[in-house]
Amino acid sequence: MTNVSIENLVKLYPGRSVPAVKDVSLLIETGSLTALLGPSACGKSTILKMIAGLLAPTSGDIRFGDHSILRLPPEKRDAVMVFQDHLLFPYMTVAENIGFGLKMRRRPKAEISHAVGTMLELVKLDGMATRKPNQLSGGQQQRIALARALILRPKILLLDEPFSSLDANLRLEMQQLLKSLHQEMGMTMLFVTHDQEEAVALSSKIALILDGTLRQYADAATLYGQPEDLDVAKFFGAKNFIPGISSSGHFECALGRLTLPVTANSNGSMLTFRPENVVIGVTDSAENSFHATIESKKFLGNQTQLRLSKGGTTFDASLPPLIAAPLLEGSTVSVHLPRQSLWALP
Amino acid sequence: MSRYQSTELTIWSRLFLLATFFAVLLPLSAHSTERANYKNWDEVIAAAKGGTVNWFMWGGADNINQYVSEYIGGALKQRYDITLKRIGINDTAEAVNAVLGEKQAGVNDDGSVDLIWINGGNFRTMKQGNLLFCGYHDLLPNNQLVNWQDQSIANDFGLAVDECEVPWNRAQFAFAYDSARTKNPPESIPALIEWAQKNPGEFTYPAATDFNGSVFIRHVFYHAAGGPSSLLGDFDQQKFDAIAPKAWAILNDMKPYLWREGKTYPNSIANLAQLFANREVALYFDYDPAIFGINVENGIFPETTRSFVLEDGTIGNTNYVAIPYNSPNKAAAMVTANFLLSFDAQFEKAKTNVWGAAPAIDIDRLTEDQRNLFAKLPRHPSVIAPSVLSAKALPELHPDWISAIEKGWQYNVAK
Amino acid sequence: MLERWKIVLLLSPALVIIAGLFLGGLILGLIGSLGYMPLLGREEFNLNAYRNILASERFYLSFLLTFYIAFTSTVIASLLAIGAALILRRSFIGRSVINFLFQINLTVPHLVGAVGILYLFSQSGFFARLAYEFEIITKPSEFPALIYDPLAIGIILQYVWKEVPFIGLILLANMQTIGRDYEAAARVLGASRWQCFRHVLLPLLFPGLLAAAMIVFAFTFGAYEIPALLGQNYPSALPVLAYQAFTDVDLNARPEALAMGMIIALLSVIMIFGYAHLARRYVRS
Amino acid sequence: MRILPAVMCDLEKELEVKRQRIESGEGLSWLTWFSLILLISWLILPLIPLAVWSISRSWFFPDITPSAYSLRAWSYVFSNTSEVLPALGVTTLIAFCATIVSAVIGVPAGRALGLYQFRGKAAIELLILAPTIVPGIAVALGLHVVFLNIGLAGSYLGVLIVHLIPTLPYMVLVMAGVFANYNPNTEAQARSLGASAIQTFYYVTLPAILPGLLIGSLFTFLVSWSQYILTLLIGGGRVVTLPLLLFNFASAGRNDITGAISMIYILPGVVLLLLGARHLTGRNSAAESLRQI
Repeated sequence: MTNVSIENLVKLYPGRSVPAVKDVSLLIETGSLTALLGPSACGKSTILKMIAGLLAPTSGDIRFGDHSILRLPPEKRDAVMVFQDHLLFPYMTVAENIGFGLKMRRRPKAEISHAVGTMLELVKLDGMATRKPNQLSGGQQQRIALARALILRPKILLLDEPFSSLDANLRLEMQQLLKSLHQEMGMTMLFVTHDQEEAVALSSKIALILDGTLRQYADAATLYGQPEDLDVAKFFGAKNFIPGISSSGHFECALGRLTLPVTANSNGSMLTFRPENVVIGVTDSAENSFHATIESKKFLGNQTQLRLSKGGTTFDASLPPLIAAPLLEGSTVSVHLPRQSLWALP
Repeated sequence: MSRYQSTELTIWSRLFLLATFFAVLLPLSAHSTERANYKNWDEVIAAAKGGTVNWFMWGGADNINQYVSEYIGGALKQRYDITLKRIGINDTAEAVNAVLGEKQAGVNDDGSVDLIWINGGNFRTMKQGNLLFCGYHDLLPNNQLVNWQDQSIANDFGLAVDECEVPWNRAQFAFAYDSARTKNPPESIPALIEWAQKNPGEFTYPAATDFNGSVFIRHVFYHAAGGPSSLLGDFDQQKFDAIAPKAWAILNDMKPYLWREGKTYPNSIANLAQLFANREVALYFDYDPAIFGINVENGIFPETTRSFVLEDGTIGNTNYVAIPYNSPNKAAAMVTANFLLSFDAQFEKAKTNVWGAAPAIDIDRLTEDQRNLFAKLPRHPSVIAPSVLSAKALPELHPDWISAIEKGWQYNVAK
Repeated sequence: MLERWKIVLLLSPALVIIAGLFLGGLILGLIGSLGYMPLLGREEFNLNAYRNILASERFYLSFLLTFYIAFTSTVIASLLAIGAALILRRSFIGRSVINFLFQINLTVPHLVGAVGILYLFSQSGFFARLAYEFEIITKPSEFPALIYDPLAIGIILQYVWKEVPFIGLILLANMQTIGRDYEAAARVLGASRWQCFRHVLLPLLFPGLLAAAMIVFAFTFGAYEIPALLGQNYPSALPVLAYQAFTDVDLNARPEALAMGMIIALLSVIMIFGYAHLARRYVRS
Repeated sequence: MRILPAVMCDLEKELEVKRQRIESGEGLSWLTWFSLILLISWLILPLIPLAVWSISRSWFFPDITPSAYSLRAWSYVFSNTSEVLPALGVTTLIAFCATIVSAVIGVPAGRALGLYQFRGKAAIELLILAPTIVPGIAVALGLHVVFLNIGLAGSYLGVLIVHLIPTLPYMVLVMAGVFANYNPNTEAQARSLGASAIQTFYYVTLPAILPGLLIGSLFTFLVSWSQYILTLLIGGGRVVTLPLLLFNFASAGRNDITGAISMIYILPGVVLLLLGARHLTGRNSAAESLRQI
């Protein structure tokens, strides 16, 4: 098996001044399940299509192992794509759809039908072989699309928002299926999503693409806890941003001089921490503790959100509702920010 | 929406009511060829005033269209307050069929056709089908200009006219060639056969379904019969069987030397004109020699076009106008027919820049001044002199002969 | 219940017209073809007209010729239209102009096209003159017979000329609806360009192509004016034969004309059902 | 968070489609250009000799260009005798009326077929499709006697009515396609906002269906405009339309007059196409509507 590497990929659509993909480099390890995450219209699908050979890059290279595949037509690339709207051929049966790629490769009929049978079992659709796609539900259709691609055992499977048209429950089910298929088949997969939860739930590594640029390529925990910049932090739902200056393991700001974790950026100018990591009412630790006033309190169902202020700077904390119940608006509470929850942004 | 719906429904309920009516109301008696109800010409003119005449005629010649619409139409309007509507058709049979169809549908007094340019088989169909209005000749003042003693006028293709139609034009078959190209055109049927063999692909004739093609075939038939005299009168199967094989043999012998080796024939005389104009063939012929001059004037034929008749003579005929039995404007149609016979109309028609057609009236019955005018009319250099033509005139055959010859040609030569 | 009446109300004017005129015309034609003409005193039904035409060689030749013309024209026009649509769906400089030119003869009546073809392809037409100019031929008869010819090339040329844009536009619209996604999916699944066309685009276009081809076939099978103008005299196309029989001065020919009309209609009806059957086999989005 | 990306997704797709169009426009190969030019020339070519003939006086084989020019054909065509201008009027009037009647009848029918599912719909669609397949001559031969009988033969009204046989189905099918993509809830919305039924039709329904209606009308117009045999059969020569005159002169071999009439005959269609070109090539194109057929 070979790694898939993308090197300095640029895509400028004719008639546009701003490239859709700006100098993206990415190494996708063999057997990994990688997510290309980012808001819509930010160039993720473009990258996928360039790998699949449906679009030609303006510059840069795509390599499978040591070989550039740019000159290969789509059908020769061994990079198969599953599309958002599944694109099952409506005039073919389920079995014909799944066997399509093998038929194009002129494999013997017996081999095709055997492989199709196996795939149908794998995606739990045995018995549906002779149906037409329009007789199936959305989830079933997407499973066939998946099977149609998997049957070819490509070097890399590209999934373009494969589950975004499904409803929430079905999406979870499909994510589960994809994950188990990935584990069973050990195939390299790259999938595009705009849903960070999906990216987090599925993938071992996430590449965050914002405005056509690769902003951070890391595992989910890193992206949550240690974003590289403000945009990444905001994308992953960070709420609290306190300006200040970091110096020798500490951060000077309106909340006081806070101790940073050792891994933190040494020249940060913005402190961030997640509301759920704020500890209220426990004062036994002297480090990173202070008092703050509750400005407002909002019940959100599975949690209660507090808006706290200290010295004119406000920040959010969230608590389990039961614990937050006795806290009153306007009262002062002691606040502790555990060192490991802090992160300084440049 | 509902408004339109209701209109449509009215139309449809009417349609179906009438359809039912038509299905239930069974055969209406065939209409008789009634005699005119008018006592004298003044009554006719009075009845015609303000009327409209739908004249169905072949519409493919702009000069004839112009003569009819502008000259005849203008004069009728001015002199009799009659509106002439010229209705151009491709084939006279369409007009006959229209009257037939009306009779079939029971439209017996409000027909669409008031006048038809007609002769030959179409006249026979109408006369025998009682589709004509007859017996009004004595009412027409200009009828006296017609020489009814002339058998080629009193009989239309061998069938007695019987006051069922009025002559208005005469035509005689003639050949045309381009004198710049063809030096010695063949002036008899044997010469033509020989000429065709020497000039393969340069001669053809329209299929028998065409009026002019049919008349060429008749010339061959006359030749095979040694002249028309034995063919006149009613159809005789024995005579036909004796002559026909000779005629078919002549035509079949000629076939390999014809245009496209005789594998196909032009559909119409207009196609032959095209072939001649574009030098695909060297000879052209027409039942109306005036057309040669007209085509030269229109730039269709070269100016070096000249014409000739066959030594043994060529077939001539008279064109008539007839009034269908169900014409709603019989008086106006009679006035039109009468006007067509007038000196003015015949003289205008004879002018080479108008039509150049031969008169249907007897020139000798005109005044001396009028005779002189006719005598002084210039002749188009491409059109053979009327005197030569009339000297070589041959009679037409009875329509039964013609249809037998046409069918025989289809079966023995065309395939 | 209310909705049902609404539908009936909305549909009835169109149905009254179509059922009345169209079905009415067909039924009357059928009755006439069976020789029932009460006003002429014929009140019996018989199959004489059918017997007569089915016994005549001319009818069979006409039928075969007409079928051949319609079939050949439809196939050639469809193939060219597919090619044209494949090019025209791509974007290129000057596409809108080319598109306009492509559509222009949709508005040109058949008759005008027929005359134009006549002037181009007859043995003394424009191309024959060009051939003479380049000394390929020395006289018109050496130019191949393309008009009034036994193979009806002139007629087929005219139909192809007229129908390529018609089918082409239908295919273009279909392609627009289908989009390129299916083809992209097929390409990444390993289909070559040709396989992609053969196994994906063509089947997706098939219902539209079938419908368009059927309209064209039926039209060319039933058209009168083109074979009347460009056709040879024997055998003639079926509609020409029918019209000639209908306008024959012998009224006995009328039932035969109507019978030929019925045969033309019957073939069309067979085609409609064939189409409905074929179309049902394909999924229509 | 859930709704926004979905909307964005559509936007992205839309952008993507546009991009792809541009993307694939990296030009055509010379071979493709060549075949395209060949095809287009072939489509335009037959019209050229017609134009030249109309101003030629004599043009014999083997001349590539006429040896003499003249405007005689045009002066004949514009003269009173030729009746070309009245025929132009009659042809236009019949085509126009056929279009209006087809629209007034076809729009409701198209609405019923496009918006509702009901029993027997397939049969009704088949019935409406049938006249586009069954040649008019087969029907008109049968209608002829009845039309004669009720005085419709040879009348403008009769010709107009038979023209509905081929035109109405086109309109209904095009409108069925238009209504299949139409959301009738907008009408309910308009009514709830206080619009009367007529106001609703005028301000809501009509603007929504107008592009399709125009395309349907264009086709209907052209179908009637080109009609020869139905006019000849039912008009009986008394309803003189341009194709009848054209056929007369074409079969009589008068190429100059045929050319001039042809020029007049194709003009309105080309003008209509020019006016409608935007709709024809646009997103809701004619072809799009034709697809429904």
